[in-house]
Amino acid sequence: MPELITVGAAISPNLPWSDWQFGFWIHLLIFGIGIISLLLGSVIIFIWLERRLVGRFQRRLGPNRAGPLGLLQSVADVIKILTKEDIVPSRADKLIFWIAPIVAFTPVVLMLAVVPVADGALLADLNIGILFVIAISSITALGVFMAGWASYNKYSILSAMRTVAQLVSYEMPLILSMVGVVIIAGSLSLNDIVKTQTVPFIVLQPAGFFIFFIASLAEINRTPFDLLEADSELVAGYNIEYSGMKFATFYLTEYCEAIVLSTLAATIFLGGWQGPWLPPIVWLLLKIGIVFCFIVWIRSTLPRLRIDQVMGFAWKFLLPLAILNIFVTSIFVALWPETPAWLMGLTNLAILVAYILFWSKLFKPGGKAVAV
Amino acid sequence: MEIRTDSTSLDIDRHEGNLIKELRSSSTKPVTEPSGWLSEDLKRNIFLTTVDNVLNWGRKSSLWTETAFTACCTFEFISLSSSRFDIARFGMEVLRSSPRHADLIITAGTLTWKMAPQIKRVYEQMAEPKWVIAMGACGITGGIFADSYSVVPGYNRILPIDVYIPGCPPRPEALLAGIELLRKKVEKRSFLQG
Amino acid sequence: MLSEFSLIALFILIVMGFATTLVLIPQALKKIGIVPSKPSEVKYEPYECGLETIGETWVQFKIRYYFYALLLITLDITVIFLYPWAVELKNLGSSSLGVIFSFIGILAVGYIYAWRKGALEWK
Amino acid sequence: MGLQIAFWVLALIAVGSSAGVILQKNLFRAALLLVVCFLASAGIFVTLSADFLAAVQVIINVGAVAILIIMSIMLTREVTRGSPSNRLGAPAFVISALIVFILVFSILTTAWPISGAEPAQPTTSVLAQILIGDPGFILIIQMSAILLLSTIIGAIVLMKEK
Repeated sequence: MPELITVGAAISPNLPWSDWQFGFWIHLLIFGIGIISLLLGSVIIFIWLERRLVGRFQRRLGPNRAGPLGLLQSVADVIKILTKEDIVPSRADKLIFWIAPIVAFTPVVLMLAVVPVADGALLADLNIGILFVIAISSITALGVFMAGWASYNKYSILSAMRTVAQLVSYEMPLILSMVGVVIIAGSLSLNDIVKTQTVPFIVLQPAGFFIFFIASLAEINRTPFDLLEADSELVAGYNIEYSGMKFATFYLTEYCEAIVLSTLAATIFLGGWQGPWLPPIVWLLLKIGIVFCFIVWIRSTLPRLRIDQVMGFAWKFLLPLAILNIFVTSIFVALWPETPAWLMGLTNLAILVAYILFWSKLFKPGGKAVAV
Repeated sequence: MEIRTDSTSLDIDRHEGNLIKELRSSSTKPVTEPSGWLSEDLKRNIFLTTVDNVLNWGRKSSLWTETAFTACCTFEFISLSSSRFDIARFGMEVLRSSPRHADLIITAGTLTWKMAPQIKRVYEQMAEPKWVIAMGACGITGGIFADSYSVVPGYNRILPIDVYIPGCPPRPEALLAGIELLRKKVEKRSFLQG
Repeated sequence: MLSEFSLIALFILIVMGFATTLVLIPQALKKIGIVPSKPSEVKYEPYECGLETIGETWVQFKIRYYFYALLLITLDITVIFLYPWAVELKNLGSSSLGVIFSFIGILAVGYIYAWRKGALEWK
Repeated sequence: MGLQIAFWVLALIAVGSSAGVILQKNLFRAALLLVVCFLASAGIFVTLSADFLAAVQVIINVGAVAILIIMSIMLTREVTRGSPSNRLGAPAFVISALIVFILVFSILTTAWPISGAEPAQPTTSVLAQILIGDPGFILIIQMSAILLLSTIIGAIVLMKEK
């Protein structure tokens, strides 16, 4: 794999449009197939990792019968689910029912197209990298909604409405949390952002990372924001009526989203492929793994929130904090361009802590019960 | 399929009553388990191919359970899925609430005629291939309530059962043994046989 | 730039092709008989916890969802102004701070109004 | 060459899907076709070297406006049936044909000035310089802020009415 990456990096820099040639197609093939296979491989490993880790967190063993250490557990799941009966409800909007998994899956993979695995080694180094990611991620809500609507099931449509409301609410903090990074880096291209990180941005922007991480947890519907599949209220979420491979595609999409958002967190805030001694791609994968394990840790620790708490958290807590973060960062960069990194980071951290303390006084646990 | 638009709750109650009556009159005899219909001769002649082995390995290693539990035997299942007995070792900790995703329905506990149409419907809406475990005395014969007017005398009146686990309630170890039996059964299925 | 976007466009096609194949594999396997298919009328009805569905599913939903979508549009447009500014902040200098801060300040009036009116509560 | 292919494919998708929006009876499907139309027009922006505008098109129109439209479809009662037919079909056809004629006529007769300059590479920084730099469009930015403020307040009032 490293050889392939270097080949890609050698071919990559600034292809001219007229070069409809060999290099172009090789680049497309290496990175296109590379991204998809790496993603699917890591989904299989990470599903196993999550189930083992959650087991450990709950003082259990986790899957260990299928293959050595249970490593083949996800393979068994794939085989089983591939040979499950395919059900399309008779009242469903059949065309949309069929298209929905594809619409949900495609944008998630597309987001990886702008993530560098080494200096200049990426599918397409767009000038608008971060905006591209934001734009593509806003399409995922459509896939979810199509699935929920087309199923002709009251629970699935309710779940889809809720999911879209949640995605819509957390999209704003997510987008705004990255503005601070863009201000410091002065570029939207993810390759440039990684290259400017001599100090990882998590040190300069702890508040930004905090917002980004929480908002992305909500965007991928992970615990504590997994309201869409709150089985005590909504059966199984927007994919109730999906069985077999179509359901598996949604399941795959959920895990791909988790991995993609770990990747983005690693790339934007943790220094991406940068690191000593090891080859760049190993560093990137390592950082993705760490972020993913963190997500699993949160999943096995926190209980699920209520819908009004989820929405209130986005609009009343994260959004003002994101705006505050932009204010502080922009004042630093515009007025004192030579600020030392530690001062900037410390100020940011102090604001984050003060804000959390202030807000925790404002909100009381419990509160009123609400209807759906 | 037609959509009902009952206007009053009385209509809904009447419809439900009719359903239960119908189900009750139509299920006086136990349903036989599907492979029981096969002749002895055919059973002996089934041989498994590599494809079968792979498929059955996949199916037995990831039996996802439908969360349709009717009564108190559920607590033994909860105990089985938590840390001491840890059903997750077999890849079974994935509990799905939708029958479209599930492979296995563990009928834990007493089933009343009022609940019977729902359980039957859940079973019918599960995607093939699917298995059923009858858990506990009530699940097998109705247990101490067998003579009651309101209790279904055994799940096998409405569903084809694959494995019976006796006990009142069965201990988690017994349930584990039953799951082992089911895994052995899954292993022997040939897709040519259907 | 265009060659980069042509790569993206082709990549979209690859991924969509991949996803379509994923979804269509069971249809092929059904032909061989590996994927079972036992249609019945009950199976194709909506699953509502074992009960029959009553009434239409595609009905009116409440206006609250619409409100959040409206809010999203206004904030998205704010972002459109924020991102170019963020990229160029180092060259634009401190004079641009006032422009953007007053821009956000005007919107903050609406935000505070929404908060005070209880529009941000989920009811 | 590749640019030509891309343009024609995207243009055909855009025209086809927007025709579908009008002809489709099912409101939800019509909204999805509108999304396809938005995406195709974003693609056309890309072929014109306006990458920032393309991203904006996707973020605003697909990410927000399409969601808004779908949410407003959820407010209607007859999703699958669409609007009932009425007698205004013929006049509407005449008027739209007239508009198409005017549009095509004006497009064909205008002498379009074509810039010989290379398209600016990172479009975002140029845009920022023009918008916020010296002299900039500061008043217009503040006015758009007030427009957005009125949208927020309008949304609140709309919800309070219910």
